Amino acid sequence: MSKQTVVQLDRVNKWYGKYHALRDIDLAVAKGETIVICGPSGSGKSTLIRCLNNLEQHDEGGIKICDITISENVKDIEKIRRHTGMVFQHFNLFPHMTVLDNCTFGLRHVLGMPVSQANEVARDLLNKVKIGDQEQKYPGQLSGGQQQRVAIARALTMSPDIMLFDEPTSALDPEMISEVLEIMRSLSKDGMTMICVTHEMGFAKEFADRIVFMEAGSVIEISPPEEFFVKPKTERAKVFLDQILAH
Amino acid sequence: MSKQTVVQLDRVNKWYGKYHALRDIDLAVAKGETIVICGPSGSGKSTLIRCLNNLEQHDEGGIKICDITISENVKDIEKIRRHTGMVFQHFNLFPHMTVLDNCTFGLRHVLGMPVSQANEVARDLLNKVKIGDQEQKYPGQLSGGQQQRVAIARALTMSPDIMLFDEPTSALDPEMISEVLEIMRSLSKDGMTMICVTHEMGFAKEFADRIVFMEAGSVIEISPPEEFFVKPKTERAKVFLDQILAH
Amino acid sequence: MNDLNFTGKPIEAREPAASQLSINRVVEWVKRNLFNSWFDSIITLLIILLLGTVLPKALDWLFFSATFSGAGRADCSPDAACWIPIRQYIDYYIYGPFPESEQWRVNSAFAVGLFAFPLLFTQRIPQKIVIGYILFLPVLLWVLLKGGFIFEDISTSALGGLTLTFFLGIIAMCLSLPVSILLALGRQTKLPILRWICVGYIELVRCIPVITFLFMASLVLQLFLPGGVSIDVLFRVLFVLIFVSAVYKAEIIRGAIQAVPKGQIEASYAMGCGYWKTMAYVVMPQALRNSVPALISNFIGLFKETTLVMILGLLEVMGAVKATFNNAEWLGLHAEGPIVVSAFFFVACFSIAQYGAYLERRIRRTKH
Amino acid sequence: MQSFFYNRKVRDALIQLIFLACVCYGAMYLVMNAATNMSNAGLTSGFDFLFQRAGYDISYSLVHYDPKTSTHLMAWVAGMVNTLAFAVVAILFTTVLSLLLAVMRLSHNFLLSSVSLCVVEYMRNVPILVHITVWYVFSLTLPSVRQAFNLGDVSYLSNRGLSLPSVVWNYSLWPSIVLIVLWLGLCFLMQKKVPSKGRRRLLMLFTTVILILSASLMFSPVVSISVPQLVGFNFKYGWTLPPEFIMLIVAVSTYSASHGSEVIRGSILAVSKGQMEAGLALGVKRNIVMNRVIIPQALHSIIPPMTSIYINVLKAAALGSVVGFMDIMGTMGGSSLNITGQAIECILIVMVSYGFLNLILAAVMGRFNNAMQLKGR
Amino acid sequence: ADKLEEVKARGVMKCGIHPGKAGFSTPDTKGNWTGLDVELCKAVAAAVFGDASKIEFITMNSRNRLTALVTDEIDMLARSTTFTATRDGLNGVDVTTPWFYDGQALMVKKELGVNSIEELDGATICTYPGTTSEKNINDYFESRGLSYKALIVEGSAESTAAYLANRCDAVTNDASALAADRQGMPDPSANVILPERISKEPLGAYVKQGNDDWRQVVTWTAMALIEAEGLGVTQDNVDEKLKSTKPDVIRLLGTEGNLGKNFGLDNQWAYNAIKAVGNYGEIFERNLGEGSSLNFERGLNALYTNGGLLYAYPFR
Ligand SMILES: Nc1ncnc2c1ncn2[C@@H]1O[C@H](COP(=O)(O)OP(=O)(O)OP(=O)(O)O)[C@@H](O)[C@H]1O
Ligand SMILES: Nc1ncnc2c1ncn2[C@@H]1O[C@H](COP(=O)(O)OP(=O)(O)OP(=O)(O)O)[C@@H](O)[C@H]1O
Ligand SMILES: [Mg+2]
Ligand SMILES: [Mg+2]
Repeated sequence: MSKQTVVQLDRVNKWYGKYHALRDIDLAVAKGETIVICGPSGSGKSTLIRCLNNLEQHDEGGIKICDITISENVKDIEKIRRHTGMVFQHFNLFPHMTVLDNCTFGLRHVLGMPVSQANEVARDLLNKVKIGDQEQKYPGQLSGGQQQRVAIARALTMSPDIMLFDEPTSALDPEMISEVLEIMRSLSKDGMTMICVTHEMGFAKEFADRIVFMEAGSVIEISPPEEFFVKPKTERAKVFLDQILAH
Repeated sequence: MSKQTVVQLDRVNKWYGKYHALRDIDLAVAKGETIVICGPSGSGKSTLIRCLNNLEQHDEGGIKICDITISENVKDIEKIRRHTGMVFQHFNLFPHMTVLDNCTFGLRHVLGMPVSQANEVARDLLNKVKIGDQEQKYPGQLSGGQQQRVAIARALTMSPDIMLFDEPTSALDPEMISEVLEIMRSLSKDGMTMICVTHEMGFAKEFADRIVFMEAGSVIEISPPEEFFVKPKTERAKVFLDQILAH
Repeated sequence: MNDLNFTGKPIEAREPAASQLSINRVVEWVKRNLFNSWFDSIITLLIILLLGTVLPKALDWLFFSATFSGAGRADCSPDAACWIPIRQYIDYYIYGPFPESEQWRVNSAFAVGLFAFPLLFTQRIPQKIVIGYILFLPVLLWVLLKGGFIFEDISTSALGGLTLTFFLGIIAMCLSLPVSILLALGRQTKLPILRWICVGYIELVRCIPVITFLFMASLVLQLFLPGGVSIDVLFRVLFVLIFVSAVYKAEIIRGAIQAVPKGQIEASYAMGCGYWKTMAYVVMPQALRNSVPALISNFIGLFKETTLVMILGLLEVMGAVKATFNNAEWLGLHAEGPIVVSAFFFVACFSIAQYGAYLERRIRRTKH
Repeated sequence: MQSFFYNRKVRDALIQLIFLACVCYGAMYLVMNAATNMSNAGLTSGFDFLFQRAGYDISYSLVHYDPKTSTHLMAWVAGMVNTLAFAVVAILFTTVLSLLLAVMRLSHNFLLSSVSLCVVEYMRNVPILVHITVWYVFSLTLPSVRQAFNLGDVSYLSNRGLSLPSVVWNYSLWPSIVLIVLWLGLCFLMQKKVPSKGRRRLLMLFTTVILILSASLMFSPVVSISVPQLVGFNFKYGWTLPPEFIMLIVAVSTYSASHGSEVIRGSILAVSKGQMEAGLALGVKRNIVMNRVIIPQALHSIIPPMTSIYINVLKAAALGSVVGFMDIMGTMGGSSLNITGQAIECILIVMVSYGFLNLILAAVMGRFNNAMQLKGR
Repeated sequence: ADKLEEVKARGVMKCGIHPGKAGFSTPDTKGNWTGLDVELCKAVAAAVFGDASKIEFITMNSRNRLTALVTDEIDMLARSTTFTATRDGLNGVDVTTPWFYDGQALMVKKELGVNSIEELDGATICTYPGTTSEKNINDYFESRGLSYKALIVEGSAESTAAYLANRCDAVTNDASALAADRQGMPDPSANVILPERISKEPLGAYVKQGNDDWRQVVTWTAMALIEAEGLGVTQDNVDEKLKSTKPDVIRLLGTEGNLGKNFGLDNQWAYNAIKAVGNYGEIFERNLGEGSSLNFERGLNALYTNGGLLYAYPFR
């Protein structure tokens, strides 16, 4: 890989109490790549992605994001979080703020941007996710798909280098999934570095540069989609794919 | 339709306050038919299916199940509920009872069957849904797929004439959907009258006798699957199919 | 756990590397938890200063200089606590004027009542048995403390001190439970008149201080009964405690009923079960189990509330303590009584509360 | 015919009718009993006694009450006003203390959170009646009048209470009207000119303070301040809060705050973890997320449980008579009852008074709650 | 039926007492009640049943004590309740005979140098709610054109504490209660009970109105104990006195005549009462006088022959 590496994991391990949740994870992501992480439930996908911006602390090994190593240093972690944007399964919009305020929250409180300027930035992004006309509504007044799009816009306001998605569509009704995937597609096309945990194999097939398959806390396969879907290297991945594509 | 009609809806209307949730629904289901109801979110699918066993009361029109007309009469409604079995999206197993007790609940408390006899009936059905070995576990100890199979077995214990399914697979992980669909297939093959709300178009294609497409509280299309999937009569159904089959 | 990687390489699960205790870690802990910022440091120092000045004095007064044994007032030291009367009267505080030869009955009543707590703990025992025990408990306590059947009948005025507190607390708790279930169901029913009567009752009782009800019971309740019928003051007080605390329990149980997913009720209806069967077999077992922690803290409230009967002249534990300090010999000791009473209630209620919190944690754990 | 009784509506109606009939019959029965019993015992009922001379003193009253002339009705009024004054102050303190204890408890400072834990656990596990007694005994250890703590020469704290300087209004209508008109005008102007809600509030507060200050300077004879001074046995002038009042407030508000702080802490912890994570993931500092995201959301779920705590505070006023604070229970339900012997009437009045006050309180909190609800939920 | 029949049929007498008043009713370490009021109850029980233990003590607060009589919760009330015309006339209860002559007084600190109530203009005075003392103090100050500030505290312990801490300048109560309280103070001699008695406080037992037989029993039992003191009959010598030849004594003890029968009791009723608790003088000494730590003077409560007010009607 000739391109600049923006995420670098080096033998990362993590325990919950005695439970070994991540086992010797090695992974390097280049700028502009789209990575899809998949695997059975409980295999540690969420844990991995949350370690990347230190929402969970890993116990062993090194994680380097945009040349900053994750450590105990609070300043470093704040920096890393500014370099990454995260979208959650359950949106986690702030229910007591309007859509616009949700999107300007980071700008105002991290970058100390004046309100008018922040509003401008936010409106731009809201238009990009096709929701510009809803800016004065509260999250509770929007559908799930709309909320998730706002969440993406909110993450984008901080102009992150890397976007992390943790099952962004799994809490959505089937019809709304496509509108969120639409946005993710366009992000991917624009060259954003993306790491997505998702079960949407259609999206993975089309846009992933590489697919990371996890099982019981380990990464057991990393392949480009052409290879992964046609002839997965491991038996486990095959079983998984069969099941997930069966219906 | 030469066969006996077991479900008969005649200009059924329902309002939630001012909101018109069901509009002039006409529908007749013959014995042994498998009907799939689909349509966008909020179109009234659940409302319709819940009116069939009076979990919701309709406001206008007539509903007749196995020759009993739904009315205010408490005894009639109890009879109708004994003729129908219902499977819910969120399983709704009783968490404080074992799997076996869940299945004997209706037998014991509605039919007043002695425990040993009820257990026998329940074991039979649990074996049929391939879960006979779990009978002493509590629902919380089972996976979602297993729970849904128990829920189906529970509904079958009352030997209903008609099975109602309200999105039985949509709360399941992708891996578990297939095992539940498997059971539904075998039921359908055995000649059970089934009315299913589901987004599983694979199942619909293969097993539905007719597909009912709903939109904003009205039934706008009833066609056999061959026709529905190939050239739907309405534009709305087409858009819906496009979206749902896209990813 | 040793999973086999399908490529053939085994996936080893390891234990986290053990970290050992060291001076460094202690220093780090102190730094992080006490002197995190300058503001933190100031607060830490202020608290240390405060505790440093107050604690030694208080301990000295309470224990080190205090008089624990002696024959009478003359042995007390004037500027420290005097615990002699407490020691002299301890039996009275516990048993009240209960006849001495029958005190084993009080002891077994305590044992029987306290046994209800571990019963809530075990999950093995079917709920039917637990509920049966709780409903049977008042009868048992009644027979033990008040008499009847095989035991000699004891006058209600012989109940006092801790025995009375316990008697009132446990019986009111157990008997208000069924009342509160009916109230909670009444408040949720679709039948409007029934609902409004229940709502009205609940809201009204919540708005009015218990002691006015107690006064009502003690002063005017008799007037509302047919002539010649008179009810013992103890039962009237019990009656008030039951019907007042049922209101608070009803709110707890209503919450727990609402927390039972609606789907549970629908599933039961769909199978052809009626309202009462659904409530009895599906909703209530779940609601009651989940409301145990809240009911325990309600019990603590009720237990504390029994002190109010003192205002009516009934000598529960606080009243008993007060009465003894009116004895000519001990007149003028003001602080010891309240201290002993608060220590007693603190120990009792705190342990029950911890137990309730533990049960709550366990319920939450099993839910996930 | 049978199907008639199986009809859902018929059944519902029948059940309700039977229930209603039972309730009415029960009520009638009790009232009839009371009537016969009272006539047998030669007791008279009625509320005439309210207009008779009360003939007892009330230790602390905010309204004018003179034992020589005042009636029982007046005693009730004095009790009501005392109850109200107590409730307002105690509710205020309860709120502040609850917040303080909750924040302390959530602090990362180990000592601070342990202190809060100990205080809260002690407070809530001991009956309120004991607290009241303990605090009362404690208040008596304060120095006597002559050795009173001097708080900056304007206030004094002794076992006779807290003496504060008071503001004496020499009522004059015109300045007040001018002030109100000015204020209303300003509000109206600001409503139009200043768009941001937060800034508008701040401006409003600011101008109000300025207005009041300038008004009190301009019309200086309207307002004067009276400072307490030691004369004879007692402090004169100013405004003296008796220790019964203060200690009842302290006891009740610390007791309630121990419950309140658990409510607040609980609702802060109940805000989903995802909210904090979402804030952190944006790179925002933890305490900003706490103040801007978590606490505002917690406030939404605090109000209903806080309402019942407030109601309990108000009800606790009835315990004041134990230490000599005369609220309605002390005046109407205590001395008046004893002197007139009209037990049913007096207790009824007390119950209705508390019910009335609490229903108002609940209604106000209900409106507040509605205003605070999240949109679209 | 009359209360007397009812009590006899029940086999136990219910007596309402104070929940804690030094010298009058306090529990001992075993929970048995002792005190001047308590012994009156015991005497009545002994007179009725011949057994002083057939009694049940029920503690009463000042608000519900009279109601309890009216509603038959108790048979007699011996709770230091003042005899007043209002109570006797209105509330459905009857007075019996005074058992303890008291008077409301005020206690102040010696250091104040106050010698008379007249000097207390403007003072704060501690009192109890729902008692006659609350109204008395008001009437007394009002009639003299003096002003005062009342501090009404429910419990006597709290009230004493308030006084000790100078929360109030004076505390008012029945003189006996004041004396008892003073006894419990760290330095009793630093306090003086002012000489004026602002009210007459004859304390004694109440019974429910309209039960004349019962009222007679309670009244005459109390008188019998007073008479016994006058006749020198004591708990110890009462058995000997049965053989006495003095007509007063044998009539009292029931060896001669039909006094008991006329009251509906056993003829030995007075004997039983004296045997159970002793005569008035003994009771007084035991609970209030030198036998207790209170050390009261007999004062008004001496026999009329010794300059007091105690005067039993003749037992003829
Ligand atoms: N806070 C925690 N404490 C203890 N164990 C945890 C915690 N969070 C996760 N785990 C465990 O770690 C394992 C990996 O969890 P993770 O959430 O990363 O799985 P996942 O692959 O994201 O699964 P899913 O597809 O269900 O979201 C699971 O077995 C889970 O039970
Ligand atoms: N109890 C209710 N009160 C008011 N409106 C309701 C209620 N239940 C459903 N609705 C409304 O009725 C409409 C139809 O609801 P229904 O649940 O039948 O839709 P659905 O087709 O099952 O949708 P989904 O696919 O999301 O389950 C929706 O707009 C819904 O908001
Ligand atoms: Mg996950
Ligand atoms: Mg639905």
